Amino acid sequence: MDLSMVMSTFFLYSLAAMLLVGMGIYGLLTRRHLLRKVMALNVIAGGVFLLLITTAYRNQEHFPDPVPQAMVLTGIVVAISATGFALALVRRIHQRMKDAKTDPFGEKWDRS
Amino acid sequence: MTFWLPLIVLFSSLVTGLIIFVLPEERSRLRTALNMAGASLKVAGVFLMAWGLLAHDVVYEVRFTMGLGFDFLLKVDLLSLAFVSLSSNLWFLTTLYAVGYLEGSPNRSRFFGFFSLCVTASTGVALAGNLITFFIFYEFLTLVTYPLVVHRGTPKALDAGRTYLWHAVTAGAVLFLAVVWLQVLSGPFDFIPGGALQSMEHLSRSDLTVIFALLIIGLGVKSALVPLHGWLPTAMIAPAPVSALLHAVAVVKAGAFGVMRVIFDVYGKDYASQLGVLDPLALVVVGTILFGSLRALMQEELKRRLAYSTVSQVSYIVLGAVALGPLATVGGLVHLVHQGIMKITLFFCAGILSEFLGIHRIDQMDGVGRRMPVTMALFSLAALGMIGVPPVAGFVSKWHLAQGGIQGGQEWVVAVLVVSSLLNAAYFLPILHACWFKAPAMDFGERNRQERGFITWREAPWTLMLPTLATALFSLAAGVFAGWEWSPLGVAEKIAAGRGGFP
Amino acid sequence: MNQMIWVVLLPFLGSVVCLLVHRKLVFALAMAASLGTLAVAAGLVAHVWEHAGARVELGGWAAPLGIALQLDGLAALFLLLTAVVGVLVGIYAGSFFAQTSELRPMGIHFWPLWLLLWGGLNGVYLCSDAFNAYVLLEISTLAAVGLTVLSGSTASLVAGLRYLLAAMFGSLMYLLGVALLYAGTGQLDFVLLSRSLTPQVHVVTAFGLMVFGLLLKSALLPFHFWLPPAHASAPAPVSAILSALVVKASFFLLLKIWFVVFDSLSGEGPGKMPGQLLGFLGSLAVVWGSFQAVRQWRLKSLIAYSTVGQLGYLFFIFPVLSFSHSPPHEALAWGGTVFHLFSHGLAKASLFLAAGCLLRAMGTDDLHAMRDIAGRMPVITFSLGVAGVSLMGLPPSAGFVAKWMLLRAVLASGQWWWAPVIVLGGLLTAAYVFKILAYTFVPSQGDAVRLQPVSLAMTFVPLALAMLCVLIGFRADEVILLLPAVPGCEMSAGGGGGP
Amino acid sequence: MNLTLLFDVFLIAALLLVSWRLLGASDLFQATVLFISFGLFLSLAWIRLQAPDIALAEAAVGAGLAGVLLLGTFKGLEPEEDREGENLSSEACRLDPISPCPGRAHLLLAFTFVGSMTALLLLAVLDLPAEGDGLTLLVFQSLDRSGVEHPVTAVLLNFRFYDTWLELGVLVAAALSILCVRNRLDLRELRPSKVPDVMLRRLVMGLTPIMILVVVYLLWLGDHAPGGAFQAGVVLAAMLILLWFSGHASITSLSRILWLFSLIAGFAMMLLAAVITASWPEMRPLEFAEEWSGAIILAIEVAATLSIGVVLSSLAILSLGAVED
Amino acid sequence: MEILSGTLCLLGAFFFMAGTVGLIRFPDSLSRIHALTKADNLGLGFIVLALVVTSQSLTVAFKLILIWLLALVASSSICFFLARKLIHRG
Repeated sequence: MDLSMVMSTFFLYSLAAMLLVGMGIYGLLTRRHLLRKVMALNVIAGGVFLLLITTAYRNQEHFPDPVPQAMVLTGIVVAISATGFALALVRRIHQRMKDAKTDPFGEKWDRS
Repeated sequence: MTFWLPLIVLFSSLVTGLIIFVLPEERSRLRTALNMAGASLKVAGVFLMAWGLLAHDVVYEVRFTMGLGFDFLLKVDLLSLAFVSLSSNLWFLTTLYAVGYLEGSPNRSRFFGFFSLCVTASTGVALAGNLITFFIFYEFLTLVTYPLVVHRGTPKALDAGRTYLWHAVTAGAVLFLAVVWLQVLSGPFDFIPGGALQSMEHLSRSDLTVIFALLIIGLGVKSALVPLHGWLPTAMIAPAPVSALLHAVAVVKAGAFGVMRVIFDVYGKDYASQLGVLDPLALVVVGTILFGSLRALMQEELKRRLAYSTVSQVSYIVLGAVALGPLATVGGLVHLVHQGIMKITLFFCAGILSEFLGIHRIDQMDGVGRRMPVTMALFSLAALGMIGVPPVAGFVSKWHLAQGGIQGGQEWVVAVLVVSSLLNAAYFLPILHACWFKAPAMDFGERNRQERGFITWREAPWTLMLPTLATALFSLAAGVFAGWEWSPLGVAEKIAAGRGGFP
Repeated sequence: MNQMIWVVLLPFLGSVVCLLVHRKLVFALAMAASLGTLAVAAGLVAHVWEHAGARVELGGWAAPLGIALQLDGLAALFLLLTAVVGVLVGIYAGSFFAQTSELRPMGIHFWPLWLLLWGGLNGVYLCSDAFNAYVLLEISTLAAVGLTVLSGSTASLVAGLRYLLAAMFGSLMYLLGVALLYAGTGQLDFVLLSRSLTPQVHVVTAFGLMVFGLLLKSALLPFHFWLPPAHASAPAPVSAILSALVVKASFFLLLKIWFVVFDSLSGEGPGKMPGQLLGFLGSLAVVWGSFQAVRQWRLKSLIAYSTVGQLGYLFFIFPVLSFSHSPPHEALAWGGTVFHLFSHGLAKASLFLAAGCLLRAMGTDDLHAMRDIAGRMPVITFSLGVAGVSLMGLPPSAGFVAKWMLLRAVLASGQWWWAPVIVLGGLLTAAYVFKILAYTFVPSQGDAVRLQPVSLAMTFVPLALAMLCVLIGFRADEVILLLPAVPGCEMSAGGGGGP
Repeated sequence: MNLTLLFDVFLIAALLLVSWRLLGASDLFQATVLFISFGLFLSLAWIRLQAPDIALAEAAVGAGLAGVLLLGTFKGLEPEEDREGENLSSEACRLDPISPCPGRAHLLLAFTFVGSMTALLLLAVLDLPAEGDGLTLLVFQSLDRSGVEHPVTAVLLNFRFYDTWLELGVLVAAALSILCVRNRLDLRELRPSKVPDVMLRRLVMGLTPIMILVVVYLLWLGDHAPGGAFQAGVVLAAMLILLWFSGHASITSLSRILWLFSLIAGFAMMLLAAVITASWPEMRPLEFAEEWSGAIILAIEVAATLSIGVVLSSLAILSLGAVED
Repeated sequence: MEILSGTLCLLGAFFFMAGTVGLIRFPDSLSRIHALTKADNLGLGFIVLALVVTSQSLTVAFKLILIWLLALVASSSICFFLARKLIHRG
């Protein structure tokens, strides 16, 4: 695998990572259903991790750099725990809405 | 000993105040005893300091560095001595008066707690050795007087409190900006009788003028200069002892005292006149004097009329500071004391009338002289003093102010004095005439006796009468014995000696 | 210098033990852990007092590979503030959660989460590694959101969720910045990063992203939408912790990044613009936050909006120091900011705890319903007053010293246009503090609502906090002596121990 | 040579397309399913970029568990009223229950802001140095002293031990917070919403021993090949969830104290290691002596696997269990 | 060996193609699942065979076979549950 090949994959994937992050942010800002927001956050996290792993992959001579991989592993666990907590909150809020039958904010809580 | 005395004087009322705060409501006897003890301790301390300073030239100073670039300084000089003796003596009398006045009303421990805190603040203002310590106690004064103004908790009291707050806190903010800016430009400095800034030539004149303007605006609100006096009349809602001590002595005088400190001890009178800042201030002062008297003329309520008369009277003091003649400085300084004594007598009498006869408006006062001859006699004495009739103290200060004006070649000072005296007469004499020579419109006696439920000699109880009597006698003695070395006039001459202006 | 790690170990140990131990022992053990952390924090402050900073490589691995803990003046001060407020809030929480039966189970969940949060905060103050800071921020955020939703009311759930989403988004932006930095330089340690950074495009972008993420987490104006509902709907001790401590951790990191890592960047020409932007946003926050606070009628949302306002003051250090690192006003700017942190932390905690007492006594914290509080609950009114005084910056308090130093720094550095904002902010603060105090004076005509009894600890902890605020105002010199060991001045002079 | 390039282009196109559809999808259920496929594509990318550990973790956690959680939460949000598509017309939707709905102007503003931000990011990435080996050399030099052969495990459990410990702290914080929201500190009475049938029970009975074997294998593998605590923990979590689904005794049958202890086992073990090393006289905190580090790391990995498995399965069971209070 | 594994891979790919085509074309969901599981299992089998052929050591080959068996069990049981659910819902 000559150098130019490695170079292009590095740029290819990191550009893709940045596009993922951009899409995730757009989804986070404009989507209004909270479940969608959680998914958008995970997409952004995916993008950031892709950038980290691509930098790890960059030095082809020997083994890819383990430090970013360790960072990504930690990042994944952090992301899943935050997502789990967020989803539990969404479910609890919705449960509270259903009981209360009324919507504290004056209209149906989650349109879709 | 020199280190502890100022602290004792300052903290005597603070400690009693804090203890009173915690006292439960019904322990009125203990509360009165505490009040009296604190007041007498403070008066004794002041006399000791006066004796030490005047007789033995002992320097009382407490210095304590607070942090980056400024230190907390308490320093006793002649000017602060005059003001602290005035406020401590009057506080002693007003506490006695307040104990009688508030008999049986709710929340008294809270009232007396803030009352003594307020006196601590005014003592601190008097004893401050540099601009920053002055500012600290100036702001503390705003803080502790607010609860007294809103003591009754009625919606009107809350509104009055809000206007008072807006004026006072804005003034505090402006003053804070000016003090910091001055500190940045000139570095830390203390009050020096001849003026601290003279020695610093490198400062740009334009900055100093702007800072002077900001300082005067900041202090002007408390000394009720015309555009900024709005809070004083509305604050008359407060109970009589509050309006007596605060708006006649503590708060208003702190403002005037501050103006004098700035002009004499920060800028120095000559440097200020070189800067050309004194003339616009003179204009404002004259406006205040005339405007205050005119508005007093138009007032129907007794206490509001007295309030507007305070507005104009305080400007006499500032007039003294502004007029070039050295005698005017003496006149201003001595008026600081005289006005305090006379005005407090008027407020005491107004308090007695409103509390015992339910009289608030002037047209209800017909024939009151027959009902309460002694109170009205004292009221008339003080009123005559305010107008400037010779034997009472008022005449002495107005005389010196006029002398100073002529000496400094400023004839308009004499003209202003004459016109304002006439106006004073115009709004005081009808009251005197009505209460002595007119037939009583409403029958005072019966309604109040049952209501108050105690059989008294036709006058108010002694706790109210004694302080009124004392202050009235003070104002008479200050006028008659003006020549005596330690009279307010004597002390004023000594203060003025070091404050420039003497050719 | 091994004690440094203990300041993180002890709270975690406390939280683990509190989770497992029987209900009765929880409070005692938690207080033991809190007092232990306070002792260690005091020891660290004493250590910094003698010889400036200290640095420990964890696990024995040198900096680029392993993670190091960095202790300097600023970190010691933050540790002390967190420890003092933490212990006092702990005492308050002990009796707050013991009042009614439905509050008691909340008490059991409060302690493990709070100690976890405390350990995270202490970790942030000591951290000197970019990725480590990310993980610490995450653990603090999750524990903080967990505490916010402790009461389980719908309002707190919604506010907690919005807080969590905003905080997660902020952390991810921060992580993206760290990733870019690592890709560019291959370093993660703050000190090593500060030495190898040159103003390229990706470094500037990383700087922008990290600052954006931390601004989102420390609720500066445009990103403050999550703070007021979260702090207002949380139980009193929790909102005291959130307002006084949690928001400050991301601000501390912002200081570290701005003045240590990107020191070279923020200095010359183009570096001025972000400083001015932050200053402008700070002044907007001061004015808008305080204005909103004046318009609130519920006590806790009023105090929450006041947090948004007061945080604005902290951001004046960036424009002032971004012009020049010339000595005259640098020490003043650092002093002013640190003092404002202390006074806001203590005063805000005292206000929230006093509000908690009022809520407990009156059943509602609506200002209209206040009836003769000054008469019947003098101690709480007094602590409300003193804390308000410190917030306003009126004399005898630490707030006054803070405003004094900040104003002098601003004027001395020639950027006079921040001065009117500081003074105007003080005025608006006075408006809403006196709004609270005015309503405590309203006498209770006939309809005196019967006040619930409030336990002793709950009345005297806010008073203690308020008194501390005033005390620090007097003892300014010691705190200022600690400041030369602040990263800004000392770090740029050669960094800590280095690898 | 351009074959791998072709594969890369296809993979990236797939990733971007899936994420675009995921965020733009009208139907929530469709979005959830797309999210699971997004996780799988992402783990495919990790394999392509030679990060097998991450691929394992991503497939199990990112796609598997996140998918289960999302489906569980989605199932709880009254699926039937969700049928009609989400139309972007301004009055029908709201950005946030409190803040106003994203009108045209809002969308435009968001688009310009995000567009400029992405452009800036792309520029920054292009400016990155194409060549740079980061800390690889350092890791390999001190790999032999770390007591473990596999570099990622060495970095995770020795060089940056502090990070991993805090990360387990994050897991514990999340678990505690969720339990506080339910206001009860145990899972005993959480039953699966549907009654399990015989077929599922028999299947799970057969699968369990194999899964335990896989867990132990992954754990042991961690020392010298891609594997380790996280991957084993997640497989353990999957097993526990399956057991719970099929009605067998799973973590819901644990006593409160035992369950709580297993929840914080990993975090507590690392805390213990930190306390011991910190109070050790001459050693710096978290520094493991040469000969002991291998054994210590293995012990910590076992505890970490246990606690990750229990925490993640509790997360899933909480969101899938019938909410009864 | 190369050609053999190449052809086997192609065969596998072909079966996957068949599965996906079945998925798209068939009318109702029941037949779709049927097609999908059948074709994909077979396709996977061929891919695994191709890998076994190229793998050097026996253990790797054995692991691959194990993976294939597990995949078989999983997909068939899922197909079974899905089908039952569909029939119930009718």
